[in-house]
Amino acid sequence: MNMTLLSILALLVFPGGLFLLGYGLAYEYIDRKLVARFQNRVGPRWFQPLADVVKLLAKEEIVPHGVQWGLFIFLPVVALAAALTAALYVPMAGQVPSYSFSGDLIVTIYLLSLLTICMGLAGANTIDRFSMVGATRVLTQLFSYEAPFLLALLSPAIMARSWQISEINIYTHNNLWFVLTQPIGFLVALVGLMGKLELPPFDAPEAETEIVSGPLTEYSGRGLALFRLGKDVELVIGLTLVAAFYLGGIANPLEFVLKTLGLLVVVAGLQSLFARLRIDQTVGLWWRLGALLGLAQFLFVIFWRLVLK
Amino acid sequence: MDSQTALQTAEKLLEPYGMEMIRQDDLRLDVLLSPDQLHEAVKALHDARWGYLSAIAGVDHPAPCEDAVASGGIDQEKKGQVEVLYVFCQGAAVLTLRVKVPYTRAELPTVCDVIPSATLYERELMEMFGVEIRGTPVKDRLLLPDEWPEGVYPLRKTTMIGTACSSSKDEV
Amino acid sequence: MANLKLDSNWQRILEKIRTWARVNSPWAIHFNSGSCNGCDIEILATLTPRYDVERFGIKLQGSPRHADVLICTGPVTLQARDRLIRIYEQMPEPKFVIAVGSCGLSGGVFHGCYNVVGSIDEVLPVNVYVPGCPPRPEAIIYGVVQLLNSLKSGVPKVEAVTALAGKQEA
Amino acid sequence: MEAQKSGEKFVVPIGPQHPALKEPGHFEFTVDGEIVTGASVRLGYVHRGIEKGTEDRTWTQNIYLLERICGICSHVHATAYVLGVEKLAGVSAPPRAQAIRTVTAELERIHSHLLWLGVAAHEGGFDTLFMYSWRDRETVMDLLELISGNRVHYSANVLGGVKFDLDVDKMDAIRRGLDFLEERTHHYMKVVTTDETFLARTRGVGLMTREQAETLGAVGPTARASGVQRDIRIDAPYAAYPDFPVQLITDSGGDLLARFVVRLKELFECYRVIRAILDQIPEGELTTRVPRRIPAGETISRVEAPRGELFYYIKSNGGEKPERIKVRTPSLCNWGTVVSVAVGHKLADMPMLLAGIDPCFSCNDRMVRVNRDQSSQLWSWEDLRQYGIKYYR
Repeated sequence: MNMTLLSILALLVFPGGLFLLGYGLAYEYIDRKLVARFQNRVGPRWFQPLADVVKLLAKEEIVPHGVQWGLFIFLPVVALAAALTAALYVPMAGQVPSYSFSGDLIVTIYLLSLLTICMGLAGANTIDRFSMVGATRVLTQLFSYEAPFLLALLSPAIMARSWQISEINIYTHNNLWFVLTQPIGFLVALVGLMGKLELPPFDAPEAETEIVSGPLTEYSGRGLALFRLGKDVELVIGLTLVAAFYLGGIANPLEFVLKTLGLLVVVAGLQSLFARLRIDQTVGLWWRLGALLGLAQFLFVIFWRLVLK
Repeated sequence: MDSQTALQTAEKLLEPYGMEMIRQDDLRLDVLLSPDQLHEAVKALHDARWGYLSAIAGVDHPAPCEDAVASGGIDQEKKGQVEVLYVFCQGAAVLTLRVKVPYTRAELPTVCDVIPSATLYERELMEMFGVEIRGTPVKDRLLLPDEWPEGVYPLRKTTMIGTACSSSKDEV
Repeated sequence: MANLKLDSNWQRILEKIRTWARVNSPWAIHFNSGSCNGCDIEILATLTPRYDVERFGIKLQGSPRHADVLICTGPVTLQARDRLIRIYEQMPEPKFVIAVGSCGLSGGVFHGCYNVVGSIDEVLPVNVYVPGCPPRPEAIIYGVVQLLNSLKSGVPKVEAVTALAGKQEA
Repeated sequence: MEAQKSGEKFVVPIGPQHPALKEPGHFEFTVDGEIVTGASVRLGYVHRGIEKGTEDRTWTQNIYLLERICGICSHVHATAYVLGVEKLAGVSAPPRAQAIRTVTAELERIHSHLLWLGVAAHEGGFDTLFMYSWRDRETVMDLLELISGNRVHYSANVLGGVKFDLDVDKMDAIRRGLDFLEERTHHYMKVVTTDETFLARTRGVGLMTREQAETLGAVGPTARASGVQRDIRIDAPYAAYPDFPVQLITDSGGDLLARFVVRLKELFECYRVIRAILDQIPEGELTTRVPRRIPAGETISRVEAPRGELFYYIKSNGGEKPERIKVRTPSLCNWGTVVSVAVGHKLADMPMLLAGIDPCFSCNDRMVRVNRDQSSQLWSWEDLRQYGIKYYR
């Protein structure tokens, strides 16, 4: 594949690297500001996430003993890389996705879960009890929300008769919004997104008052900055995916900004509404409610397609 | 039952054990006991469901100064006494069981078998006054730091550490 | 010669960015080394809507690895002393200490009690002292702002940290 | 988790170090298979040696030392001490001083309960309730600052009376503040009893039956939530409580939800009592003379702190300094009940039981040592909870 200047540009600057990182930071700011405003607080200034990341990069990197040095250093890098590559298949900023092939939906979801798996591995890598428990929680939560989230994204794919995100995007663009025809799917996808990003009420893995900060307890400086950036990027990609599938596709940048911002407001509202669920309650909620609803939605769509064909 | 009747029932209950009963004021009754009668008295109170154990307080009575000076103060360690107060409360009535224990043989039976939650008070007593509680379920330190020297009981008058004037760290 | 000059102003720019970032996102961790918790609830009050330190980027972190500023209260009881030092050692460079409350400064009311070391600066190098029993939330925020100003004017000398190392061995 | 022999205790105090009792705790359970055979608590992280300190200070200096045992209920410590010393000296403070002491005590109870509501919600991850309840708590902190000059440690008490007076506009400010707080408390009562995720964390958690609470000497709202009729303000009224009686608030639930409800109902009771006192506050002096040397003797002074019964034993040998002051804080009882109630339960129930009693959860040491016959594992709070979940799955 000839790495033309355009594709390098796409990878490094526009829909890929710098733009996405900046956009992720902006969304993290909006999210923190909204949650603070819901809690009647003033909330951070606009450049806060940028200042946090730059400060963390400038801090000393402590590698605790009893830890595989290589794994400790490279896991954050892999996590951020996975998140960034996932962005290439998603209609970022209203443009056509820079790379798309049939079946890239599955690859994107896999790449997003790779980030969470890296987080879990990072937790299990150290001997510190808190990160050990955080790691087990991250992975338990991963297995619990992965299936419903996948089902919720597959239903529109079936309606659009293709696994390619760009095609699904076009299909949803010129048909009725899926949020109206498949409301359950939208709900499960949105709540699944909150589980994937470990936002409250599903933030058991890094419950500050119980296990310090879960798998990231031992990380400081560069590693922590990369993980936080990975999380921000994952937030943006997640929102774009759900917006592309359920809110009638993304055709131009304005639509992209409006739809993802709307979803972000809803997510921030949900965040400040609920108490943190215990890990067994989250798993219970997901398997009993999430999976069943997702499955029902899935079967309904298949049945609809068979009848409609 | 109001406090007067409560105190009367307490007096009747402790009649066989108490060496001496003093009525401090209309709400407080003190009963002097010897160490070996303590356990039965507590058991009797507990079985009659008389109030609850509010606290176990230790009071140090070092040997009176004159004979301490006469004996050169070395065996002042020997002659002092620790008075242990078991305070039971029922509404406004307060019943105190007073037990005197000499430094030399400072040991008491535990009451944890009757009142399980007394374990914390007993541990604090052991640490602060050096009164050995026979049979208490947990013996290790409650309040003092791990590196605190053995045998130094802070609340005894004889140990003059960390007095307000000199916060001498080296003794610690 | 040229690259040296280049290096110097390149270094200066980098240093300015670093200081800007450190001044604008000081993450804090709170440790109570024996305080009566009057100061602790005032520190916590600074997070709540009326004072809300998140406006300045101050976030209370759980793990010492994530924190830059150690907000410490209490006259350092003997039991809490080695834990306090261990927490300080776990914090990555550049780290700072704010002693809050008159207990942390001089042992306060508990000066002379047998189980108390006295003041925090006998155990850690302290950058900012916030007197008061307890200091008002505004006073604590003012203390943090003073720390940030001292950062802006120049990173406090490094030997302050080595002083601790020296003390450790002694 | 493989059993690691990490003797190294990695103690990270998280969140508000909040020793409502004298010292934050550290729990150890001895286990025989699944059943907990013994539990013990290790305090001492905040132990400053106050009782020894009181023997080196004069009677007036001790007020300021004893007030700083606990920052949340500092006034109630001073009141217990001052009432005891006045009883010894055979003096009694004038009625107006007693009334002002009671008003400050009830205002402190409001601030302590709102604080606990916020911290308990924060423990359960419900930060919005934490932020809202602490925002409203600022109102009562302003009132306390208005009448006493300081938000925490108001040192209202002097031997023989009170330092400040309540004039008309201060009383109006208090009444306005209370109206706002009462309306907010109704809102919190609704939130605590209807919010689904909150109920999932509190209903049926840490159950303690009435007999257990009574015999084990549980005190304060934790006991009253199990139906125990025990409130010193009613059993042995002190200060101005005889003239302004308080109703006893109990709940039969015995679980964490019941404790939330009891504390919120107590808030309503505080508003009522304060308003009653402010309406008919007796006129008169603020202080009486108390001799420098307190006559020899000993007394016991019991007061109802926000967390339960606070016990003071004061002994004087006629000098300028007390011979012995024994302080037993309410949370020591609650820790005690947990230590004994834990025996017989399955290990998997431990986190819920401890959170249920909730004396001072956030200052608990996050470290539970489980000695399983010979291999002693050091589990963090969460490992225990994890173990519980796996056990019940």
